[in-house]
Amino acid sequence: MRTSVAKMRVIEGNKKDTEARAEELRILEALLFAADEPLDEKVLAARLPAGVDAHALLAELQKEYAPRGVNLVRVGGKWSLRTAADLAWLLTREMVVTRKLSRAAIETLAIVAYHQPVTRAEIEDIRGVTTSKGTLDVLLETGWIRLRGRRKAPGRPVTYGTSEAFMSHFGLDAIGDLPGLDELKGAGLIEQSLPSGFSMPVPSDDPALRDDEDPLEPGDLDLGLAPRADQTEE
Amino acid sequence: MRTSVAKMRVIEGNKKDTEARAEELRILEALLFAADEPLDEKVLAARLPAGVDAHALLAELQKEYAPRGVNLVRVGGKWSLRTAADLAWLLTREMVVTRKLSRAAIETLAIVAYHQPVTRAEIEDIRGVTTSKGTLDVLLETGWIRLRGRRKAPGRPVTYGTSEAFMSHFGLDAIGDLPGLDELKGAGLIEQSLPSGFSMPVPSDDPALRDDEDPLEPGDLDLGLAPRADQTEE
Amino acid sequence: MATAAIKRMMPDDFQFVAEFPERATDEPALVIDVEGFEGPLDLLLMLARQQKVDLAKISIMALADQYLAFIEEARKLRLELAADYLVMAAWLAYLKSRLLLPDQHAPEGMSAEDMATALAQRLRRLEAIRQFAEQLLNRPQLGRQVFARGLPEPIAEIKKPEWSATLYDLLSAYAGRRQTQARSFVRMPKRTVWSLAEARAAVERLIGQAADWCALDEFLMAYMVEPSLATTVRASSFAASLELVREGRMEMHQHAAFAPLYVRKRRDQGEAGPGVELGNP
Repeated sequence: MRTSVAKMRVIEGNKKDTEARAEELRILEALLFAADEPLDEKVLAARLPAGVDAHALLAELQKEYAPRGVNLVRVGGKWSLRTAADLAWLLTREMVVTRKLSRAAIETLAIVAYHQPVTRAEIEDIRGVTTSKGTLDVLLETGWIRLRGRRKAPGRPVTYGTSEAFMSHFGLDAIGDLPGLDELKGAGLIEQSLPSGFSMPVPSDDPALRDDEDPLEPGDLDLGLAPRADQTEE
Repeated sequence: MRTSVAKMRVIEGNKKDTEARAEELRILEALLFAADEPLDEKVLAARLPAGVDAHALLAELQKEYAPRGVNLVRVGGKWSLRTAADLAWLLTREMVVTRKLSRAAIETLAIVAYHQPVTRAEIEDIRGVTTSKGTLDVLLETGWIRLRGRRKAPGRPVTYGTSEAFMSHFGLDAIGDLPGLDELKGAGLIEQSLPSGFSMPVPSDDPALRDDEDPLEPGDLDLGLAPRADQTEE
Repeated sequence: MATAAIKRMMPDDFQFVAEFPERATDEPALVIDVEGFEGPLDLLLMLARQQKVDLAKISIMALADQYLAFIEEARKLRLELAADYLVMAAWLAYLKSRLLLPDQHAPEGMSAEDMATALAQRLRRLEAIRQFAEQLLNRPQLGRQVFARGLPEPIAEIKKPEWSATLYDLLSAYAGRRQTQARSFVRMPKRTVWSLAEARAAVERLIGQAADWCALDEFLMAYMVEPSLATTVRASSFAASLELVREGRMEMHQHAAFAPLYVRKRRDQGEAGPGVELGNP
């Protein structure tokens, strides 16, 4: 009889301990939730019943929150509840902003379309102006042009071509559907009186590399396609 | 053999379900933790995988949080995490001392809550005393009451109602949750001295105007709701 | 005595008692601050509470008496009463008189009982609203008893550009640019001018290979395949030839104006003199 009473007392004691523990965790939780800055262990301890090991309690709360959508983290030696890092995407909203391409970019894009595979120097030659790195970057960002390879020529310049996204954006079935000189003249986009010798290439976006092209090297794509840090602001 | 494989499949399926469920709860949790205002069920559902029953999930999360230091509550039909009310003693030390409302303001607020949409004359009728302009201004400043419209009656008096901020501040889910509302209704004390055709015995904060309300005119809002110059600092 | 009468009207459990400061003063007029009441209805409600009955069963007659007595006391104390307290007093006196007299005819359509009931109803409504206002304020309030997240993490907006361009933009840009370039190409002449240096090199080569007089034009033919180049080739080579003659390294010869020019390397160093001879060799 005595033992059983003793046992009961122990059980009751444990129960009380568990309850007290739960209450202490509740207090920690509420404090951390409502605080508008990370909290010091000392500050937290001051709010807990005397004699409670704040450090151990925090560790327990941290463990409890670890698998959840919100985690208890230490920042600068203080404690704070934060959204789980893997859920950061939830806290961003993507806004689609329609932007117009600059005139330089459109011209460059057209030149890439008609003259591909084409190098930056060749684009500059056709446009008669230097093409800024930014213009090609923007076009790469649109996904409409792509790096094809490298020209077998001094300096081994990168060659550009159009992508499938280009075709689908501009509603082209084949690159050959781009109008030729006569059609452009017919549409009034080019005047009839042009110097003789003016010619337009027949565009081709055959993915197979030409004889004067080398394949890209592994690093090339990283260099050209990774969005630049300063670009997101644009 | 076949049965055991089938069984295993079921178990695996359940496991997947449980995992998915846990992840959905994490997402809800993260969103609610990060938000600085109560969130709509629709907004939450939009962030969850398609086809997830947000309502059921919220109920589950609410149950999970019920014994904790932070609770999931519904305010004004939206969801918000709040510290548990019984831990007020713990947190009030940190509370920002807000200006105490005058008795006149508290009474006026209650009348607006229980009798909305209500005009100033009706408030005065219930209180048996003229309501100073200042009292309504103070309440508009708290953001708890708002101008709703104009009563279709001689003089076209402005009608007042409570706002979402009111619901959120007092932790009410719907206007029907106002304490004692049923008692008031039962005693027939809620009726307003309205033209008989317009009698509406129940308060409503439905933003849709009632039949006896006209919309506000552009100038009305400037007068009542625009933050005053000295208020922006608060 | 007047003070006692007023105090009698305010039982100890009256909740607004606390709002009337206990002033250590013998000025009786200040014991009751009528301003402390929120108008005559508030005062009536306080008086009605003293009846300690359900407001629905309240005796309006008794209430009217109490109110009128209160006003009387206040007047004795020369308290300044707001007009609406007096209006209420007049109305209650009128109501009382009508309640006392059997209602033979209702002049305004509303019987005295109706008026009394309406007043009781108003009192109940005010009482109720006060009670519930208190309950409302006793709810846990945000920022007082319950708290929202102290460190909300705002949702960041990431702008994702969607580029717009039409096929027309593309074609007109291309056509426009190519056209301008083509034009500027012609104007900035690919005007292949045969430089003097080029011409001189060519002429030197010519006299180097040729053993005797040879016609300059014939030799230059090779450089004049392009008709547009004829003039510049002829002019430059003529200028270069003159220079070579002046240097004494070449001889030139033309038998008549506009006749073909003949050139040869100067052979005899001793035979100085003008390198250009006119007439037949």
